[in-house]
Amino acid sequence: MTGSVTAKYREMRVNATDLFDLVLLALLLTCAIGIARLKDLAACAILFSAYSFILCLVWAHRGAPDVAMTEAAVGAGITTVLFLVVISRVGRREK
Amino acid sequence: MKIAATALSHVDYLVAVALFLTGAWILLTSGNLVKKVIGLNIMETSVFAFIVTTGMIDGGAPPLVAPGDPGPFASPLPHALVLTGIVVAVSVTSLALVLILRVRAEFGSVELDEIALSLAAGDTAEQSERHGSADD
Amino acid sequence: MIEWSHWLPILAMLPLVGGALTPLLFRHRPAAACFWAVSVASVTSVVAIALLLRLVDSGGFSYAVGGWLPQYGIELRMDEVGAFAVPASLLVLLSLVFSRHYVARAVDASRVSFYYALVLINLGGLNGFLVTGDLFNLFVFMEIFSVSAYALVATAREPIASLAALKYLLLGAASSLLVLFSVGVVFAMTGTLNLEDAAAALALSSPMPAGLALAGLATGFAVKAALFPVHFWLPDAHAAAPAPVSAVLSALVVKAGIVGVLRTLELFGGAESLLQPLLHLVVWLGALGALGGALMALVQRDIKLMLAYSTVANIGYIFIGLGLATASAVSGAMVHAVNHAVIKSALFLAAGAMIHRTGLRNIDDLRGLGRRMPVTAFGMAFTLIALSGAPPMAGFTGKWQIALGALQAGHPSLVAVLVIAGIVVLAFGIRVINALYFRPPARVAVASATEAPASMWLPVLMLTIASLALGLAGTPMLEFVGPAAQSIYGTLP
Amino acid sequence: MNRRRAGRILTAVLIAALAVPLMYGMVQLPAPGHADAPAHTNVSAGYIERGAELGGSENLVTGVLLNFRALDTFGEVLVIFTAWLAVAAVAGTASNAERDPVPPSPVVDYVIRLLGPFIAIFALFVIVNGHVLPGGGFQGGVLLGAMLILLSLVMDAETVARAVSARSWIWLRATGVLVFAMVAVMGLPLAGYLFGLPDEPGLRQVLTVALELGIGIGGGAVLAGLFFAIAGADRS
Repeated sequence: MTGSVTAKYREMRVNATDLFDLVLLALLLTCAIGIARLKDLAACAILFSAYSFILCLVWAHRGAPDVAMTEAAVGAGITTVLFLVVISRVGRREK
Repeated sequence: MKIAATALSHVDYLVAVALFLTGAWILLTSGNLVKKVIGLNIMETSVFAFIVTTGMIDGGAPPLVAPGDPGPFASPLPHALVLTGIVVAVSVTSLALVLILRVRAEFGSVELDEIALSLAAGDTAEQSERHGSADD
Repeated sequence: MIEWSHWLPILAMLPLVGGALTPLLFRHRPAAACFWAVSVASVTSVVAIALLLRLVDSGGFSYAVGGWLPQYGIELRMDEVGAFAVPASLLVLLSLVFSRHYVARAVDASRVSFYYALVLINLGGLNGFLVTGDLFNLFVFMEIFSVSAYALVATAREPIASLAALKYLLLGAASSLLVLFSVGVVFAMTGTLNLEDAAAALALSSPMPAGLALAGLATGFAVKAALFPVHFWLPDAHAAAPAPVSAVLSALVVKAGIVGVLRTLELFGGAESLLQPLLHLVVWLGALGALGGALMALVQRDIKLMLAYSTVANIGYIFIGLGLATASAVSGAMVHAVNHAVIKSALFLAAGAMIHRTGLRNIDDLRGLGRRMPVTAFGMAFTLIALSGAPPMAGFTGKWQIALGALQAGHPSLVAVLVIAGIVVLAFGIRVINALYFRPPARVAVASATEAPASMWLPVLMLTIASLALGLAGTPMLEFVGPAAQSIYGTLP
Repeated sequence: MNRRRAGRILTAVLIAALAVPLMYGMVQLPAPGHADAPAHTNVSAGYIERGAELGGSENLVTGVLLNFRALDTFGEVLVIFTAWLAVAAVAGTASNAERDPVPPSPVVDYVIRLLGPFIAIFALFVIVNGHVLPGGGFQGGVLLGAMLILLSLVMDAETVARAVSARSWIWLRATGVLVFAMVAVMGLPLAGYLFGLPDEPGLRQVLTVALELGIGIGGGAVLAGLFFAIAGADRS
């Protein structure tokens, strides 16, 4: 079973930077700037989750499925949950 | 033209720098401690993005090497480094969040301005008390 | 018969695993946790001393972790910089002994085992950081001792401790990131993470990205070392932490930043044109730190804040020595790093014993304590004089060498800075000694205080004796670090 | 307010001043993706050529993590365990966690309870196949941790935290460190070096899976512990 899955991963060859990458990178920057500008912390945390998820796509597309997987689980998942728990306790408005 | 070509070939690096600086901006200018930690996380991921990109190779496959596969393969070393880095980052983030909760419990706020105010108030109270008792 | 070099990874693993086991085995038994931690630190110290003897005996040696060739695996190595593991292990050992009674009051009973675990892990991280010969491994060990240090600051009960720890954490994490970023740049430029390999490759590489890596590493480690103007996290964190932790932080954890700078210099030893401007900058920042730190220490009323600012001043001296880049100044800086570690931990422990007995931390409130706590007060007075750099004692050797180096490098104004800073240090030393011995007690807590338990005054006394002994052993120490000081700068004079 | 504005302007100037040399330096690095860059020709080339055979993992990332640079990974496992120690020392322990006052919707509740076992099995799959597939100990551990966190969202943190005794939780969290330390020491007789894995393929396989499991279980338990501590931290 693992053999066929491995073959699938091998097909994920990296190409030189293409439009898809550029769009993802632009989205990353948008998310980061959005986080800088937003005053609502909960929105920032959700946006950070989206940011991590886009990053994970970039890495999957760059030949790093291991890192992409970890970032999806840690960055988009656990870190965001921790942020949200804390924000629910300290208040979601930034002054 | 040459500049544009260089910028395009290094676009990943440039975006990483831009993300790093955005994160630094949030860390430095935000008065809210939680927001600062989010900024720190953006800085961290930007460095990871940079390191992962150093291992990328055009036309390369993920570093899953089976006999008979001609390659080329992405370099596994940066990926391993970033995996370690991600673990370190989540460790630091969770410690920071716990400290924020304790700061909130002790000063009633996670805004630096308000904490500074309550610290100043505490200081003057302490000083006047000391002034009264140590005046021998 | 096991090869000697196998003990090199054990130097780091022993306290790390011992630390991890502490809360597992002794969660509800604080006294046993302390005993365990002291035992682990003792064994680590023995390993460190044995490795040092081996180093003196046969020169530096290295260890290929996992048996892989250095550039494919991780190389550990014992050299003169790695020998700092000996004072590190011994100082942590004394701080742990001191903690026994101190922590019982300063930390919740249910968290005492965590406290000991964190101190041991901190030591393991430091030891690993000192002996590793791999750039990324350097980062990993740096994170181990950093994360444990942030947490240790926050174990104190004072409300300010959590804020100080958070400030320390945010700055520390940002500086770690700069280091990681530079590791990435070095990897992209050279394709290797081994320090020696990378140094050889960097000597031939183009100046601009290498300059980026150098700036990142230097800034990152300078923040960890609390060089002026990135020192502002230090006073709060070191003053708020429990006293034995302050001792470890001031004596060792900021010194790890210095060691990081030494490794950076090693890495860029072949790229002289890049190093020169940085070194000039470092000298003057160090001078500003030395003067500013000493003056700030003079105006503090809280004894631990005073000691913390004095650490900023001493880090300034060390950076002056490193930046001057002459053989005598660099070896002076390295010797001063060790001597300051001994002196400053004696001072923090003595201050901790006084706070433990009286609950007071204001210098004016502590007046008259000299009679009540004779050994502790003697230790503090003696090491304060040693701190100012009075001749036979430990503070003297390093500062003298740095001053000599400044003269050789043609910077007589730096000698003036060193002298003025020394006078300021003497001034606040005299202020404390005056309060302790020549003023009548003003507080009931002082008048009724008694000498601290032996687990507290004994470490203070031993460190006091060490601060004299190290002063007398100045010449052998300089001879020991001499070759390292020469080799670090590669081609520089 | 004015002071804050001045601070922001100053920071903007600082960051702009940083941006120029950073960007200028970065574009002079070898362009990413080029096969002749040092990042690919030096050590990486060696890993790709003989790493699978010498390191024992077709997934080279796992080989690098568990074999070539095992000391880094040991450090990583220790950092995350230290993070839990730190959080516990600062915030109090899991038993202080209190239930969240807002119950989730029944749909979410049902879906998460249904998904739980599948996530656990997938996590196990990711852990034990780390040497051939992307993934491995830590990734699987994160999935385990995420499953525990999800469950504690619908069931309440305390029930999940108490599913295992406090004493066992600590041992579970230390699994990664302890297993790693044991395998590292076994390297001395088996491979001649600390952190070495034996050349004999079967034994190496067993030790690799043991390491992965240790890291996975330890990592998952630590991440869940971090969540429990943070979720209940301000009421301890």
